[in-house]
Amino acid sequence: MTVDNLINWFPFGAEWPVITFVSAVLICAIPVFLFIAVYALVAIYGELKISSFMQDKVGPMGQGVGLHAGKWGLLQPVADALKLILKEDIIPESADKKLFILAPFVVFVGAFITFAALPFSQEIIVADMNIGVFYILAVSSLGVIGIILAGWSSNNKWSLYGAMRSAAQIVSYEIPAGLSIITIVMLTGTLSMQGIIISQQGIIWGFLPNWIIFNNPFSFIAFFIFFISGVAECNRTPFDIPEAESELVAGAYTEYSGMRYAFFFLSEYANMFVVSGVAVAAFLGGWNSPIPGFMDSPPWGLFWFIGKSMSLIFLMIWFRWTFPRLRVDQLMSVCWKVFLPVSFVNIFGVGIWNLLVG
Amino acid sequence: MYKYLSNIFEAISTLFTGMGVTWGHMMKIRKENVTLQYPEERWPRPERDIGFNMENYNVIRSRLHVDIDDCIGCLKCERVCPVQCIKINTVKVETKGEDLTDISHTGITSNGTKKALIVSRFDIDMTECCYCNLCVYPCPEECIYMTGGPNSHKQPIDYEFSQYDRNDLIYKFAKDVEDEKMSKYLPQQKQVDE
Amino acid sequence: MSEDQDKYIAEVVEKALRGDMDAINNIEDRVTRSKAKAALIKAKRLSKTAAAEAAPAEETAQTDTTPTEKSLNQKVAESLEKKFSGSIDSEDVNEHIQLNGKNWFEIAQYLKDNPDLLFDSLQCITGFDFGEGEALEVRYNLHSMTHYHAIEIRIKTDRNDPKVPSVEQVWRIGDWFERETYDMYGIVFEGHHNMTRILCPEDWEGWPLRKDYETQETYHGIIVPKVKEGWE
Amino acid sequence: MGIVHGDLMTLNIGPQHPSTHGVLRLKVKTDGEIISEVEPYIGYLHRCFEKHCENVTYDQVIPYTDRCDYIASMNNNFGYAVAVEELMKIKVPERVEYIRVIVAELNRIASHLLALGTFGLDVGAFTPFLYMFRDRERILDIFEVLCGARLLYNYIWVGGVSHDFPKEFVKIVYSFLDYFEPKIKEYNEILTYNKIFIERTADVGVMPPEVAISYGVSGPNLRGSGVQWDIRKNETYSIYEKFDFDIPVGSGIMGTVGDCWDRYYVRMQEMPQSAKIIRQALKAIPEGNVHQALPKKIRPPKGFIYKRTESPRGDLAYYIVSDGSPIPFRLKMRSPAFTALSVLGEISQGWMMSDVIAILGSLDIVLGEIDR
Repeated sequence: MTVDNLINWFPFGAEWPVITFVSAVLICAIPVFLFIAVYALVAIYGELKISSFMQDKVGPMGQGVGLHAGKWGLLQPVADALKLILKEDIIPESADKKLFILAPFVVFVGAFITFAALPFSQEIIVADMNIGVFYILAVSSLGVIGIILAGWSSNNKWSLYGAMRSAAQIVSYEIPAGLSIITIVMLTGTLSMQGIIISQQGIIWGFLPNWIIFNNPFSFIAFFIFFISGVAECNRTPFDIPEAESELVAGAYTEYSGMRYAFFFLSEYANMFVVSGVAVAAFLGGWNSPIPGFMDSPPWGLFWFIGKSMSLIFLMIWFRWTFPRLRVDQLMSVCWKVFLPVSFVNIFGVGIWNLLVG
Repeated sequence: MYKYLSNIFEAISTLFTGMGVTWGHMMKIRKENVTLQYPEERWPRPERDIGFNMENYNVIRSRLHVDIDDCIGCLKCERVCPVQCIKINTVKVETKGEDLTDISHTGITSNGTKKALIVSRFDIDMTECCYCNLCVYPCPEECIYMTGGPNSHKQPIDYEFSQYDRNDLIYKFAKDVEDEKMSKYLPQQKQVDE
Repeated sequence: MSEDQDKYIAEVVEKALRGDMDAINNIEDRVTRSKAKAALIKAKRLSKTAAAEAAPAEETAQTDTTPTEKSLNQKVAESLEKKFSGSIDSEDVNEHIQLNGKNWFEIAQYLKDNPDLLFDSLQCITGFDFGEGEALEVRYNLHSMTHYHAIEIRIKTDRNDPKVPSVEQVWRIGDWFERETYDMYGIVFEGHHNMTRILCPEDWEGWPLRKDYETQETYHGIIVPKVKEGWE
Repeated sequence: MGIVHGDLMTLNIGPQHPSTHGVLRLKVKTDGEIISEVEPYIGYLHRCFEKHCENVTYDQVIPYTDRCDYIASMNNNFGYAVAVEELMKIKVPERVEYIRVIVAELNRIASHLLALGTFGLDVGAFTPFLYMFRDRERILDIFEVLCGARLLYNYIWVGGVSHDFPKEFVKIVYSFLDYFEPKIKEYNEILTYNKIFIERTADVGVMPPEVAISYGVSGPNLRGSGVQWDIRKNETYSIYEKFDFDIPVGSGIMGTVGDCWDRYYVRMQEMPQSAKIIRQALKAIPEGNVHQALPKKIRPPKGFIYKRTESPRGDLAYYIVSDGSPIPFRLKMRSPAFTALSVLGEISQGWMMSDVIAILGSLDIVLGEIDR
């Protein structure tokens, strides 16, 4: 379901190229948006429930009378979303109104356009670019501009703190994330997401699926570096210093409420999916079945991809509800003193490995 | 270099230990959850025995209740209250220990004390009450007490005594008597007669 | 029976007058107890002046039982008298040392640094008001974390112009304790770097813990409530 | 490399802020993330407890003491009762003393659990906070069985306690202790030895013993600085001399003596010690009438007293002056959290924004007690 296919498929493509292009993009974008919305509800529900279970609670439950949140609180995220949409939209008087309004959309767009290069299954991908990995790395850091806008335009010291921290953090963690992706590119020799996944078909070491994470010890480490950097890019605990509710109230989002806050929320969850999706595609075989040949047809590809991504999201939730938060300088030192050197060692190691084994 | 690596190793191992703890809790959630689904379940939890029975409680500080028929109007509770949230007015009655049916006044308490006073007003402002339980102890007739707990047979516990209006939280325990009927017993009336 | 009762009551009342109220309170029978109390009140009324004199005597008797503290107080007083003569106001140093506050800062430093005393911890500063029209007092409870001993020092000051030297440079906690005392009693600690109210708002009127304090009527347009409406 | 000096930014932390443990305002001057000056502004919760006390009788003061340190009301009641009893020279029955020690130590555990949990929350760990709250709830349940209240007990009275133990109470406490003691290992696993937690707290906010003493800091904060000072041992009151327990002091295992981690760990180690005291007390508790020594009218003789007791936060002292009437002439409460907060400005200079929150959390303040 790539955009290119759609454009080719339209009969009047040659006459009205603009209309064709826009409609092709819209046809792809609307399902993706719906997917994000539905996925966010599921993820919020999952977060509520998993965090509750980890904390010896039962989470949202709806038994008995009145306006309860459905069986097992299934309607809780819907209720949350409705509440956020219906709430009064407050813009502080001293805020920079235009930027204040713009910020949540910039953040969301940053997360949203990344989905264009996520390979959901053999066929379902919006645009199978030959520079897919590069594209994702490039656009995923767009969100930080939105956070800086939000922080600056709120005209609030907490927001500004949050924004500055966020900028420093996301920009720094781009580097180890990018460097660990480079190891993939070295191993597979392609920048296309589908290409990377296709190269992971089959079996390695006799019994393991031929996923890059199992390919060699360096790629195994690279996965963790990428994933943890991804967690940091999503501003999730233990790297949630831009939000840091015990220090900065709500960081960059302090002054936001209602719908606009919901957009930040949505983009946080969308970002989580992006990070997990890229990690799955790059290291965990994408839409390939964990048992090669078993349930490996295209419809199952979608299941495997989302399933694997969700398990990584579960891991993020698990992190969040277990760990304390790092301090901003420690966050930086973890990035620059641990992840960065290890990534370089990884690149070097993968190169050697390719030379000797591969 | 050794310190650097051992530091990383220590970090990873302790973080995994922590994750193990939360995982363990998540797996045992059915047995170990502590949530009380409030409107349906109430304290003490019905289905789980954690060692507390209603009979076991010394007292539950929930809401003050007055058995007005037993009140002899001694004002001990009013005097002992640290926040002055109890207000009692009494009227002296000539016929000590006799029932006055027109203002539904009982002459003898359940302990057998003959009442010499009509309690014309007994207000407790629960918005100010500090739940210190101090008014309960001096009461000679044991007519003011906290509901629930060991007193459940007298007055069941009131879990949600919330009101929409603040004034509704001023509980008036005295018998609601028309002024006309009451005026017969008021001292001013007598003075006029004399 | 009644004779016995009378005798018993007299006995108990005597006990109660000596301070043992339990004797009366432990009487089982209500009637006897109330009679005893009535007798006690009568007895007290008769010997009101005598009882008032008896009370301080009791206090001194109490301190006599703790000889170590007494010796410490006297030791401190002696050494202060030697070093800063004329600074001690009262001869009686059994319970506390009454200073006149002239060179309190130097004395404080001496108390903290003297190796025999080493009062390195200022436990508490209590403001005190003797009543309307009388003096104010500041009471310092000092403690030594090395020798584990404690003394109490009192400094009287004038009600209309209350001033006491500040000791915040000696014990850092003096900073906040002195501000609190200033807040509550209006006692100015000379030499304090930031003599402002700490608990009450900056623009609060009056010194709340003085005995002649009267609540202000309104505060920024908010009526400071005195009596609840409809509650007499 | 030179240091770039910019203008300082003034930042108000509070009065409404998630981590000020109440309504506290910190006026912070920051240079980027680095703090150059912290000045606490208190008094938002001020209700003049001391003036109240000058208008109510001695027994009516007790509900007011509850509301000072509302996390450890039992200890507040205890301190007040001990002070007034010493003023009146009342000898309370043995059973009362045991009951008081048991409930006070239970409340110490509850208070420490809250302190540690919220400290974890301040550094961003949410789950340990709820684990500790869960266990604290059980203690509150025990108190509810005992005196009907969960937070503001008014349980320890001058001359006794309000209720004797209900039947099976000893069994309940034993079952709680059996449940609680293994939980400490879990707390350690999830929080104490967590590397991120250690990074956040070790070597941060170091309070040298001289500074601590000069600022009058007491209790676990002082012991965290390595000073062995506990009024239960050093100036024993009630029947604490009968029990065998240790006083943990900070030793700087993870960093420097007197850092946040030490203060945290002292509290963590104190909980098993309290449990130990409770076990000894439960074993030795004698029979008796708890209302035996209750005076009918509390009317202390003329005089004054300065009595210190060890509350979970430190030296809780009452300075009571009696003029022989049933109403205290002057009652001053020396609250340990007041002194603990005053040291914040000194020890948090030069640390980062996040550290100030952590230091504040490690000092374990209760604003009800600071503002009184």
